[in-house]
Amino acid sequence: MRTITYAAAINEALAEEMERDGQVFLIGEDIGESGGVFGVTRGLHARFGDERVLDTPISEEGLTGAAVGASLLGGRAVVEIMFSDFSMLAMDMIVNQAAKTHYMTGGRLSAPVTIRLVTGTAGATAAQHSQSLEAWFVHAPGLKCVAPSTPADAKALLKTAIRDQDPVCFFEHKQLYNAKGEVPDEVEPLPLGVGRIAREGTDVTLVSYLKTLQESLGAAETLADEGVSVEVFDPRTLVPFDRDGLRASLEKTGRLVIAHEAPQRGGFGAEVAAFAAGECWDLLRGPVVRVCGTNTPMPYAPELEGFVIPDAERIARGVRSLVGAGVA
Amino acid sequence: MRTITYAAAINEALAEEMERDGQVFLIGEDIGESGGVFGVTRGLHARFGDERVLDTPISEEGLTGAAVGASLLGGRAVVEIMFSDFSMLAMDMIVNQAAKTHYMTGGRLSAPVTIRLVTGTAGATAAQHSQSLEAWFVHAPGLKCVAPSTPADAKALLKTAIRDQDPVCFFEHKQLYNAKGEVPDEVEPLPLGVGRIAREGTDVTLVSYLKTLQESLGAAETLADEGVSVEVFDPRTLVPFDRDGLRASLEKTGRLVIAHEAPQRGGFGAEVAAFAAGECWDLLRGPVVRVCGTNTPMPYAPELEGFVIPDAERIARGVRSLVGAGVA
Amino acid sequence: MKGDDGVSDTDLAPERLLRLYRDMLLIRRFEERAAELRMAGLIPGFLHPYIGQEAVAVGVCAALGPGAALTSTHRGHGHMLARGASPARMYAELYGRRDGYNRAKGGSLHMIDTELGFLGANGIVGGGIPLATGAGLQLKRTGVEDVAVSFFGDGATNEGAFHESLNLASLWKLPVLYVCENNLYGEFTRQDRHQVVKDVATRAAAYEIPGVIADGNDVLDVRRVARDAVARAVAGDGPTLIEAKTYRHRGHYEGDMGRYRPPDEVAEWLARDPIITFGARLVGEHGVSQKALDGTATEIERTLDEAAAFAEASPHPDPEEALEDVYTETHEGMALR
Amino acid sequence: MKGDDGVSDTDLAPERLLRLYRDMLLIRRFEERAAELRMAGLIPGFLHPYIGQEAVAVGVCAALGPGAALTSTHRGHGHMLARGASPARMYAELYGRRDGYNRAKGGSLHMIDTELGFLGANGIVGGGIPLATGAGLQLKRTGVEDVAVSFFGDGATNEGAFHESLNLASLWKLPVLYVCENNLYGEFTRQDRHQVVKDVATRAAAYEIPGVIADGNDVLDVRRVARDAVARAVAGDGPTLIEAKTYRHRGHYEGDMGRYRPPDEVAEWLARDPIITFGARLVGEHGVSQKALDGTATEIERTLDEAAAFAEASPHPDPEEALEDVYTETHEGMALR
Ligand SMILES: Cc1ncc(C[n+]2csc(CCOP(=O)(O)OP(=O)(O)O)c2C)c(N)n1
Ligand SMILES: Cc1ncc(C[n+]2csc(CCOP(=O)(O)OP(=O)(O)O)c2C)c(N)n1
Ligand SMILES: [Mg+2]
Ligand SMILES: [Mg+2]
Repeated sequence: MRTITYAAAINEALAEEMERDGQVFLIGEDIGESGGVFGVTRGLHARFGDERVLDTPISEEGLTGAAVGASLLGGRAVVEIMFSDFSMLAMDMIVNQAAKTHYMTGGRLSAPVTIRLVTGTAGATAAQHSQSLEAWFVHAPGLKCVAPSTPADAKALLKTAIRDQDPVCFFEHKQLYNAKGEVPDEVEPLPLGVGRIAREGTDVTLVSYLKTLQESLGAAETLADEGVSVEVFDPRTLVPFDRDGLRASLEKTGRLVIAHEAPQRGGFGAEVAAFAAGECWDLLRGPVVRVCGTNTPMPYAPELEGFVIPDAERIARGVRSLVGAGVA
Repeated sequence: MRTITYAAAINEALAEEMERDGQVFLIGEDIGESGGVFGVTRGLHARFGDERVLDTPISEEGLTGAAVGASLLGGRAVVEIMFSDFSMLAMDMIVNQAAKTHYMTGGRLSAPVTIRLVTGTAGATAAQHSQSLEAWFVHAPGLKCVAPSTPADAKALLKTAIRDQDPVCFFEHKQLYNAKGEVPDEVEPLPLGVGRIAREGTDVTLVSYLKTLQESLGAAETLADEGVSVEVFDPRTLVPFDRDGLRASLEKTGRLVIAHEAPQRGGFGAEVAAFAAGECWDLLRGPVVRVCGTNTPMPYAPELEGFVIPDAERIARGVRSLVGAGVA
Repeated sequence: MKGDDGVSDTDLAPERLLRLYRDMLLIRRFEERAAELRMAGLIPGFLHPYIGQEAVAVGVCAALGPGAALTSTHRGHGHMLARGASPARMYAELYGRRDGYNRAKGGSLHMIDTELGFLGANGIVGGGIPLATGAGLQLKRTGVEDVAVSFFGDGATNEGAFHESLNLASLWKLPVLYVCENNLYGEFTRQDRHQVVKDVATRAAAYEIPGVIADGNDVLDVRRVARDAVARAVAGDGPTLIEAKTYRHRGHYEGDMGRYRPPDEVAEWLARDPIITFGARLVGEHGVSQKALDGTATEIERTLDEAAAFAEASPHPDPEEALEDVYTETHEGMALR
Repeated sequence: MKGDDGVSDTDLAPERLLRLYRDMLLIRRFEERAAELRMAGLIPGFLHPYIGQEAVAVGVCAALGPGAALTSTHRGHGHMLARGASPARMYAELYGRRDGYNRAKGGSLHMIDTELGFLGANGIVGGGIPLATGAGLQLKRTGVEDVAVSFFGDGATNEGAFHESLNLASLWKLPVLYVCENNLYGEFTRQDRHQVVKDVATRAAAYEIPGVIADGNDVLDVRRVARDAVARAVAGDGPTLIEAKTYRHRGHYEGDMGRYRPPDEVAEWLARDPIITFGARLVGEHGVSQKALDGTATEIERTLDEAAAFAEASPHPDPEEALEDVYTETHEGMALR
């Protein structure tokens, strides 16, 4: 076991997969010699060269399309979308093309591309550099969606994503890049669709991922002092989603809170809530509570940003609203 | 009262708004002399000329951006996205630019553009000409989303959309274009956020819109014969959503079914379900049922397409699963 | 690379020339019969006939080896047939049957044949251009001496995808043929109403790559230009933008009467029909007999009779098959809930 | 149109010349001080300094009348200041305060001044280009004889938005100045690693519009080229692509040391500093006294002192203000739930 950052874990996964399979290559803006705006690809250009780490012009549609096209002929492209906000320029290639290739060809072709989307605020990054857009991709059949919250998961799941025969959107939160965690010396790919109990509890199930998972763990800690036992469920992958894992947790707790950074309206939390209200109805003992980003673009000033994004305190309030003070 | 088609109603709304306000103009691909691929703008070029009905090159980002840019200076552009699938090429202009303009300028500027998105299947139109993408736009704060299901609503709400000072996405379903309905001789704009009881009932509330609303009405008819009284609720606008209207209906029925054509996972139905499970919990007497498109791209063959899209029969089954046979 | 046989135009044997004629006529008749089948209610969905442009697809494909990768458009039947696809499986797809190329999931707009390196028609104008660029990148990365080809229309050259792709390909010297079929219209819009340049080839200047014009109604001229571009690409000198000037004889899609086009313009182009003129040249200059041409036509009718019969006999898909093929391996319930 | 005063370069009075100098120096010092304020923890978020490129913004804006509409980039402070914006309200925005141009909601990347026709910086590379095109369309539609201006970098010319917009503007002869500031880099990537063309102006050929090159470090040359383009636009002859060759003295953003640039390249461009060279010309050729230059510098420091003090004194927004301004009139709960 070593303790490394989330960014380092991603870097290692990329390096090891490139080492393992000559078809794996990286493509994106300023990911080469400079190592990327967030330093995630640092050292990879020096190690693997121009042919494996491709710096591109600023043309998201073109570069994503090139990655998808290469993947049709057996290449294993890993795209970096420097800020997930810029994926809007590549939506056609991601959704109309890559996501549907396998389906519309009747299973005869597939586009095994991995798209790394740098997500969330980095602090005062404002409306066009802070978005959490995972819900859009969840709503695009044919894509798989991964949202790791720890360095260990990031490393293991990125390996899975790269090896997966389907297109995978891999969401990385900027504010996690420096977060540290234990990572085994040898990391095996993790299967998709298997969530994780990040903290055990009995009163409420709190579903969360990426940066918000850390806030959720903070909230759980606070609430424990108040006598509320919160089980924190980290789905790790949004598509496929670990329904059984969530159901098992709800069997214990009967209560559900969902927290994420993306705006609440139409966010991934809505899907989780709908799943629970539809398929876990008999388990639920109270309303489903969402503690999410406000339905606003991301503002610039730190105070405003802080109001928009759910933190531990707001999440704790959401849980309290459900269990009432001191419920055990 | 006259009986006209949904397409004619939209055409009239466009013409009347252009007549009313010289700043209103239309922009899109092949909408001019030819009247558009679905004939919705027929006659408008002849009547208003090149300056008011702009045929553009095939460049969705450019043309949408031009519309948004014009709207910043007081123009009232109505964009036609010939198939809503092509909006993926204009997402940056719709979401990163238009939707956020008012917010990120601290309220000093706004982009009052109307974007008509031609939605849903037209029968064997397959994966890139059939999508129902409204959930994406619902998840983009700053946009309003309108989804009219009748000619009268289409006419009234398009007028509202054009006059609205915010950017509005206006979803039109291809298979409704030939649907007929009564439209008053004089149509006033309807306020956004006010739903409509399309059919009264007491056992179940069935939320639906666009083409699926017709299927829902068919299902309600069938179920009535079986002794199940279905209230069909047409929200008309998805953002803002008529929460009070839905709550009032749930107060009567206590049961909720949601049906739409878009894939279920992360669709608008998830948001409605989450709202109900969160804020109408005390009213609910059973699980929230979704009867939506399968989580697949749209296939080509009619049999496959028919399986993917919920029809009256499938919706009826969904309602029955909730109320049990013969529940009154 | 495994290119074509290296034989120059003038040396082409009569049987090779007849083959080009045959391929063009196959496309023509495939499309005409598809239109009839659609009228008869046997084919649902859109059809964008390739009629009039046959010399482009056939001329380009005649310059390619078996390892080339191709992307196409909404008007893709011609490209696919020129590449050697099975008319039977194409009709089966158009009918929406199990034996169709895409197992009834794709239809006209998404047809593929992976064995032919045909990576697909595309419902998105310009959508195939980045994909072909990526295919070229993959060929280059893996040291395969072959080319990728992207077919697209004049209208598509106004899309950002065109610009971004040509910029990438020129920068990286990718082995790609960008083949613009300038048929003077994008849907109902004349070229001069969608771009100022008359020659799309001009746009190559923005990427410092060659922009060459071919007579898109002359299969040999197209072949010649494409061969040069292939040679250049395989030599590592990068992409070429080829503009083939041509015309579609019919409306944009079956059902569109094409009334927005001046009758004399239509007449002028009909007089330059690529198949009729080439047939005449074969007979007049290359010693091919009229009987051979007639025999080719007869053989084609038989092929298409059989193709339609094959399609007709192919089973309809089970509705539940709609749930398959979303992912390469499907997790429980992923498609359904 | 209400253009500038119609005075040609050579006739510019010393006070007008001094004004150009002053505007450039204001930008320079605004940016240098912003960097310090950021280091001191007073400004959060990104800063992309305009230092080194001042002659472009000032030269272009000197050619515009008050009715022009402008869109800008991530590197937008210079454009905004050249247009006459208030440094105080700009600093207040950068500080994230209520009196900021965008009420603390936008920050550096989204700043606007609607009264100046300044439609905004933009966080999306190339994002402002379609918007300026639309502004030009609106001017033309409403018969206003004025221009729209889009500033963007060399890197942005590889985006589809650039291509689609120039195609539209050329087709419709829109009164737009497309001003590419070619500073040789997009982020850490040299121009020759992102496009083959050396002169971005070459790309004008794809739209049959003029592509002209200006010395982007010479404010008078920029002004001259921009004046010609304005005249052309207002005469109804359509857009111009202007390429201003220039250089950014610093890294891409504050914090980037710019080490990917060869030291002699940096040195060469620093020697061509647009402000120092212009100051020397003013003194040497135009009879402006060194004292006048010094006085300008002093006045600028005072202005910026006051601007920073204004920002410092401006109240922080209330957190709940985050819920305002999503819509022009907000429906109950729309922002919250
Ligand atoms: C992105 C996108 N925009 C618009 C359309 C609708 N459309 C289909 S074909 C076509 C015209 C294409 O013109 P061109 O590229 O010249 O090809 P042609 O049809 O002439 O072969 C249009 C606008 C589309 N399919 N995709
Ligand atoms: C669509 C998009 N892609 C990438 C970025 C990240 N980014 C910000 S500035 C920049 C470089 C822009 O280069 P250029 O256009 O030459 O402008 P310059 O920074 O040199 O002024 C990049 C890649 C972005 N903001 N938007
Ligand atoms: Mg065409
Ligand atoms: Mg630059």
